[in-house]
Amino acid sequence: MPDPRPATLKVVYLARLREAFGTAGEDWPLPDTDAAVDSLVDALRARGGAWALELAPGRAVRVAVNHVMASPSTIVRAGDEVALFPPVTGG
Amino acid sequence: MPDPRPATLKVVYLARLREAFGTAGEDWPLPDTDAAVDSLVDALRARGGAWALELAPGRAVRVAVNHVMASPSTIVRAGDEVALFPPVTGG
Amino acid sequence: MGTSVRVQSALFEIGVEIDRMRAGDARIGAIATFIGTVRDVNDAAQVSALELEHYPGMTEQSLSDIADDAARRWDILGVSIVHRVGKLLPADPIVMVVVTSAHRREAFAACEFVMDYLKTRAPFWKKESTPAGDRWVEAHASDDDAAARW
Amino acid sequence: MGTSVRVQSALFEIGVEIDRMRAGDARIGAIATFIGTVRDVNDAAQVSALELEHYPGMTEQSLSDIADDAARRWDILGVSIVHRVGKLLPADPIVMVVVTSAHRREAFAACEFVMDYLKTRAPFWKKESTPAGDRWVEAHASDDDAAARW
Repeated sequence: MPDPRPATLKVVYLARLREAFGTAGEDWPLPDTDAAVDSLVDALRARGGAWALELAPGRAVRVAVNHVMASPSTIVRAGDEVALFPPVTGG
Repeated sequence: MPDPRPATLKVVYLARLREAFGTAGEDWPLPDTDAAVDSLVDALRARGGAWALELAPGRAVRVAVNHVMASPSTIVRAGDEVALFPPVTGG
Repeated sequence: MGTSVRVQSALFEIGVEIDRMRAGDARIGAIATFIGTVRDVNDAAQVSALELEHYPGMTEQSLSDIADDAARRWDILGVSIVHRVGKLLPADPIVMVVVTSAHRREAFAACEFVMDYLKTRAPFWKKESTPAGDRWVEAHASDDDAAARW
Repeated sequence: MGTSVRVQSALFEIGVEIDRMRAGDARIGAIATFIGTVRDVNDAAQVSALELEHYPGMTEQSLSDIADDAARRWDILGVSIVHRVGKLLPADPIVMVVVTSAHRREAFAACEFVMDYLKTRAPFWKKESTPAGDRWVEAHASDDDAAARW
């Protein structure tokens, strides 16, 4: 029996990205197949405006999936929490 | 006019040497000429007993003249404070 | 090996943090500590305040991983990391790392390792208030170089 | 550059010593601290107490020279050294070094340098009480190697 819940990611934006996008996060509908981090970032960038600017190729953006640092090829699945943020500057 | 005061060094013994020699120090008459640290140590060693043992060649003994680390060839002069002690173990 | 990590907005008491790690443990011969504080100048601008943001959950996990990593690499007895978030002023303490061990070499190395890793891997972001307005602090390549040493 | 050295039998307050070096100075971004404490085991024997002897006058001068040397070698803002003498018990603090600077790399390096030099050059001697009686602690070649790095 197919899972009746919608197949979504929880996307989280932090620091400069949160301010630039004007939101701390959103639910993101997943395509039928498993998707990779880079296809999510491509889709967000395609929104244009602050999205195109902040996620432009060459801008340093870090991605964590379920609180673990991820690479462009990391697979994301329904229910995952995917966070996008700039390089860290703590300490 | 020659200095009427006796030409002596103040010799100081510290830590293990103070205990082995049974004294914290003594006045040491200088010969007429300037003497070096090694001739003082030779003369002390010649006393035998604990002096011969603690100052035996090969035993690590440090010497400071007027609170500055000295070498065997450092010249000592009347009024100098010459300290003999084992390698330091602070901190 | 005791590891402890905390993220908090409240000021921490430096002496209390160190005493908590010592706790009368006479196996300890060496305690290396690092405290990072807010400077009033950064990248050629006056800084009047700092806002520190973190990623709840991931930040604590990241600090725990760094502390555990230090404990695997060196023969140490304890690691504690306290990092503040929220609004801070010049001279305020931001972060404190305490490492206890039998000998000083391991304590120093593990403490410096924790700071280098924290600077490049722990999810914290600083926003500075300057005369030209607020700005997000940029990451430094020198911090990446420092972390790559280990 | 503020340097401060003290030799005392009294216990020092760790938090107070660090706060004294910070003193609201917002040029400081990094504070590296080392505290050495009495271990209850040394060279395979139980240690129930330690007696620390120094050479009044030369010891203070030696610590001052080491602090000044650190300040010449690194771009730092302050160095303080407090070293205890007299009878100490396991877990008691023996020595504390605090280095303040704008950046962490310099603070860590200068703090470790001060400890390495202090261990091999500052006139202090330790006598341990063990089940087999009292004994003077022997110097370690590893401390000479550590000091020779700088």
